[in-house]
Amino acid sequence: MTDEQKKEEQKPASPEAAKPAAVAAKPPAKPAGPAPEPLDNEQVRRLRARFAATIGEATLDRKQAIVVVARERLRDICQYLRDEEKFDFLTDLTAVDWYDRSPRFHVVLNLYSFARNERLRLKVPVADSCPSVSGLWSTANWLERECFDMFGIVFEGHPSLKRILLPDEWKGHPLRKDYDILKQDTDWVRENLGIESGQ
Amino acid sequence: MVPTWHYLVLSAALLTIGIIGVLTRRNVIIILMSLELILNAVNINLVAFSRQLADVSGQIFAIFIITVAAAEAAVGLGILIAFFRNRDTVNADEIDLLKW
Amino acid sequence: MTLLLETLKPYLLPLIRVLVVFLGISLIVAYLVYAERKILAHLQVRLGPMRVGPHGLLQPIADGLKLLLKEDIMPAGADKGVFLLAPVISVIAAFTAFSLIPFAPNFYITDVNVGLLFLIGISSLGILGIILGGWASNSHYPLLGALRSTAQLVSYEVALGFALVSALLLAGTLSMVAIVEAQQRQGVWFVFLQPVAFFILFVAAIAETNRNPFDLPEAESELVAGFHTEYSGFRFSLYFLAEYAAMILVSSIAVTLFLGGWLRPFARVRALDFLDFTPVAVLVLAAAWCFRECFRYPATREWRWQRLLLLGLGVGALGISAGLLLPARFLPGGGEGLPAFPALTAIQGVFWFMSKVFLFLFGFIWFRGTFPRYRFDQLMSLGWHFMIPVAIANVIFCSLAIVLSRQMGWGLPATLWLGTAATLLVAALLRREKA
Amino acid sequence: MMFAQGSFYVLAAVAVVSALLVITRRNPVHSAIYLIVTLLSVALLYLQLQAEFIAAVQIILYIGGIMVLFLFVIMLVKLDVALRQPPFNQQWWVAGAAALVLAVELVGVIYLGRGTAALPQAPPGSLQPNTELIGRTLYQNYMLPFEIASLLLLVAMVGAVLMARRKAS
Amino acid sequence: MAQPQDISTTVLGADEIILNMGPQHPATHGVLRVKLKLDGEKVIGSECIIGYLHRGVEKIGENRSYPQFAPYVDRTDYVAAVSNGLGYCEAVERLLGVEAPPRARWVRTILTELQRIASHLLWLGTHALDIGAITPVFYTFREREEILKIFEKYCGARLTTHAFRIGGLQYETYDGFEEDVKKFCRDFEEKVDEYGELLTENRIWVERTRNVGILTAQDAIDLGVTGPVLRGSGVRWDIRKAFPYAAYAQFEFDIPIGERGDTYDRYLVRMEEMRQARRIILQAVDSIPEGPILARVGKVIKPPPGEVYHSIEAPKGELGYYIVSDGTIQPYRLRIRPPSFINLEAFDKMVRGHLVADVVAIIGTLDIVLGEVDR
Repeated sequence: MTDEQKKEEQKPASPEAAKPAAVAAKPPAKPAGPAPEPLDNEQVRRLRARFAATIGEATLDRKQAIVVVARERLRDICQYLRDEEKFDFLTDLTAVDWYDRSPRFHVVLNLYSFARNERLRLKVPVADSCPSVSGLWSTANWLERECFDMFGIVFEGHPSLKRILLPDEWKGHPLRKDYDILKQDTDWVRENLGIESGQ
Repeated sequence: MVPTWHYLVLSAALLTIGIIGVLTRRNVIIILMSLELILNAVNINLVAFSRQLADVSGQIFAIFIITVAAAEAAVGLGILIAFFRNRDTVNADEIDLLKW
Repeated sequence: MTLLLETLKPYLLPLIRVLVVFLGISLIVAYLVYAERKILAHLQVRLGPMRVGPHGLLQPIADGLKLLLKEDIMPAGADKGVFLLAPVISVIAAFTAFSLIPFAPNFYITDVNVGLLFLIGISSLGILGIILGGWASNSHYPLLGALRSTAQLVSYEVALGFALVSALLLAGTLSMVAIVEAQQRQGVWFVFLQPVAFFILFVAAIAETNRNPFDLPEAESELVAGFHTEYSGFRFSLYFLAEYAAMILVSSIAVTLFLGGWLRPFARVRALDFLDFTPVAVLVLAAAWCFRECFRYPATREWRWQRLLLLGLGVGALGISAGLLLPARFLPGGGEGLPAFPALTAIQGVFWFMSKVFLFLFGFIWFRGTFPRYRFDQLMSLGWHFMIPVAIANVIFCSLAIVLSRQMGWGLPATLWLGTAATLLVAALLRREKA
Repeated sequence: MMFAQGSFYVLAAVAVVSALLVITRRNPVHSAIYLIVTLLSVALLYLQLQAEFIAAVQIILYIGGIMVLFLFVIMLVKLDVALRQPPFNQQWWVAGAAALVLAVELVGVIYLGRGTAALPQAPPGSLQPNTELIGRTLYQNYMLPFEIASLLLLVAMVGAVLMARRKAS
Repeated sequence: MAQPQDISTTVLGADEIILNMGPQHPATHGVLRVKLKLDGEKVIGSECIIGYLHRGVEKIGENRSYPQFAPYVDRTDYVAAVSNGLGYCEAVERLLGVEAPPRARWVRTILTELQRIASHLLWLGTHALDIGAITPVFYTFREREEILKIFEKYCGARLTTHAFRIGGLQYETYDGFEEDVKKFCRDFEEKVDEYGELLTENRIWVERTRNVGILTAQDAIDLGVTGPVLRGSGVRWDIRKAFPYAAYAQFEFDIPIGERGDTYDRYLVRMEEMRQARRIILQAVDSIPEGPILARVGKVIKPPPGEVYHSIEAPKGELGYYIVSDGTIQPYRLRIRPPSFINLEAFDKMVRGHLVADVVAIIGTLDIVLGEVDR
């Protein structure tokens, strides 16, 4: 790993150019601003060949590769990406709440490959539960806990899925779009003070 | 000058108290402490007679007894720790297995 | 009335000595804290206490008052009796030991023929205060601190004991006064004959007083405050007092055994006799500093008492130095059989003794400002795998050297240095083995 | 003389009372503290008997060493359970009776041996200088026992370490 | 691979105790609470309990316009506010598809590297303090003070600077900025060596940090640690080289790495990073181009729909911003990838089998800031 890494570093760093897809993408003129465009490179083709329909749409947004994958085979896809495509580093795992869509959430995994100096973003549309990748990357452990804490997404197969930033007795999941910031307070006030609202 | 037999009485008292402690207490630590009382009682005798007879041998033996006491405390407490680890108790009447 | 005076007379002088020693030690402890804060501050590019009194000179008094007035908190579930008793044990142990320290040839509380043994014994009582205080607090941090402390003190006491034995081999007595007299007789401080033992004593002394780099029992970044985490107010100040008194105590022991106690440097060189007047010179200099500082404060109302304090200190210092120079013939009772300046001679011992002690204490503070802290297992390993073997080797080689010099008629210093060289060889081997 | 007499009785009383407290306290830490008091007063009695060396050894070894070891062990073992159980075992009355018999016997022996009290007391200062005398006797007359004692300590040390050490895990 | 987290439910053996460290503890750098399961003094399990400083920064982000949110990021890693601001501004710029003008990027680089030095100085002082050396903290604060003075002169704030704006800089550099920075760099060279003299060769320091909290390269990648912690484990990876941002592509600097991945290596890595930061600053300050300092971003910042992940090499590691825009003036979702949070996850792995004293050394070597861990 380290040797590969050194080699990687010694060549002059221009990683945007190193990205296979980046050559084509020059952001359009300013007033319009950057916009997502479809992505179709070797890697995506390999993924599609292997996992067929579970690989959804692949896009390039602001020169960043995004692949939508189905939750059913997430773990297999991650395993494949980690072991064979060398995306060995899970940079980040989070979620986005599209509360008017179905399925409601996107779980977003940000992968990085040291060997290729490349990032790849996986988006997993989920309703309320998602397979855990903490068996593949230890770092997912806390990230998934945080995600559960903030969005209420249950990660199946997580060793100890409990709240991490908020206290255990917290009600609701604050980063959901329909979370009322005053709800917990008001409930408490109603229950303990017997009045309608403390505000 | 305090007569020697006063020291003997004191020594006898400490010895008896020590023996009562060894025989009646359940806690091994306190039993070991009572043993120290007994050894001290002996030492008082030795040193008192050493003074009366103007012979330093008594004090020498007191030193040996203190040595023995140190050895006894170390081994005793070592056994106690090992025992506590295995049985989670320090009560003498619960030490009723010859092996575990 | 006269009868009462007559019966009290034999007790009067010892009583005054006891009072002087204990009050003096308390005062030194208070100002040792001040000195530590000042020295550390200057090592760390800051000023230290500056607010209370000129240059913060009254800070210790303010600190003392603050500690006394603070609430005395006892944790729930603490063993009340033991909790109250523990700091008292520490203080008593630390202070009682001073009764055996000879500050000057004619100024000590008592001298017994097993003085050194008693010193070790009494100071080892201080451990009880720590371990009981840690246990009685009914809390994890103090308990761990107490356990660490006990293990540390017991371990380093062994090395300390062997280092003391090395000095005893040379002195041939356990009496503290006689040990200093032996150094006077032999014309050399034992540190020059037993450097290894002195070094071991120094390190062990730091460990015994829980000072950096061996301050694990109270490592504030790990165990908050170690055994006295749960103590507050007056009881905390008792521990504090005991700790600093213990520092002075071990320094005193080291000075007595290795640095010639009350003897001035080169006590046998007549040409340096003018050094006898150093105490006076120091006092005069201090007075001069006070006067200078006094006039540097602006003559406004708010600084008035500061100026007065400095002025008073200066005048006091001058007065004392004048008193010291009072020739014997003006004293009541005439000058027969007394040295030329009796008061000066009496104070000299204390002066040299305390100067050496302060040198030691400065080392303590300096170390604290410099070193990181050892980890517990490293501390133990240093103690058992290095200090104790070296100390034992030192005792063996030095007793061999003494026997050799007696049997063969070789010069004592030379043979001892040979022994020291052998000890150093052992030490080097031990280090190599570890690395 | 008065002072010497008085201090003996005070110290003896302190020793006996705190010895009684040693065997009656429920909490071993309290027992240990009272044992320390007993040991200290016995050490002071040694001083009175002109055995300064033994007194110093008593303080250093017994109080500074053995008792600290005791306290250390008390802190290592959890005592919460033991504190709630009855402190005395069931055959305490048998033991008490036996001890009473022993006490009577001891008093009898001392009474019978009262003749020794008539033996001449050695003059004060006959055992001085104490440390030197002990050193000489110990290393000349009692060399072999001394070495055996050091061997005993070694064996005890090895044994204690072996006992207290955890099984290699 | 994942360790069992919950240590409170496991049965305690005869010699085992649970020690609770924090949230009020001098060495947990804020309000970290660590539950340690101890066997004697040996740590056989740990659980970090965090969230005491949680302020819902990400939620706030969804309810503020893009420029309004910028001051909030200063308050995540509050000892490296400039770096946070750089990451956020660049992420939004990338979302907008604009680039800051060269002069702005040069000044940003200088200030960010100064901030890296300040952050590392704070780390060094407190780390040494935790291990028992009480003096270095005063020396490092002396130098940190100089950096904060430069910040104060530049933007009026010392800690939560809010130094950058989306699209570039709000303020032109003040007169004498270059001289101040150069003077600092000139003085700083020997100051770093001075810290080194106090610690690098100090036997006790080496003994306390060598072989403590070892993290192999494999584990480091698995645990997702970044920054000096990753480099200390021997992975030569730095976002400044991998995905250059600001003006880093223009400057020469080395990426120090460690060999064994222990606390001492991480110490050496950070020390060398301070020297390299000085090197970057010196290059940058000599070549600041003239020109505008703010790109044209419009009065109302309204990025087109889409999303971006942009990360920078903050002093603590990879600080990433994942922003999803729905075309309004507020982010639809704003995620901060906090390096401290993810580095702290490695704590359990690093601490097992060590002694209590090493716990503080390991917390120190992770260089966490609870404001960022908890957000």
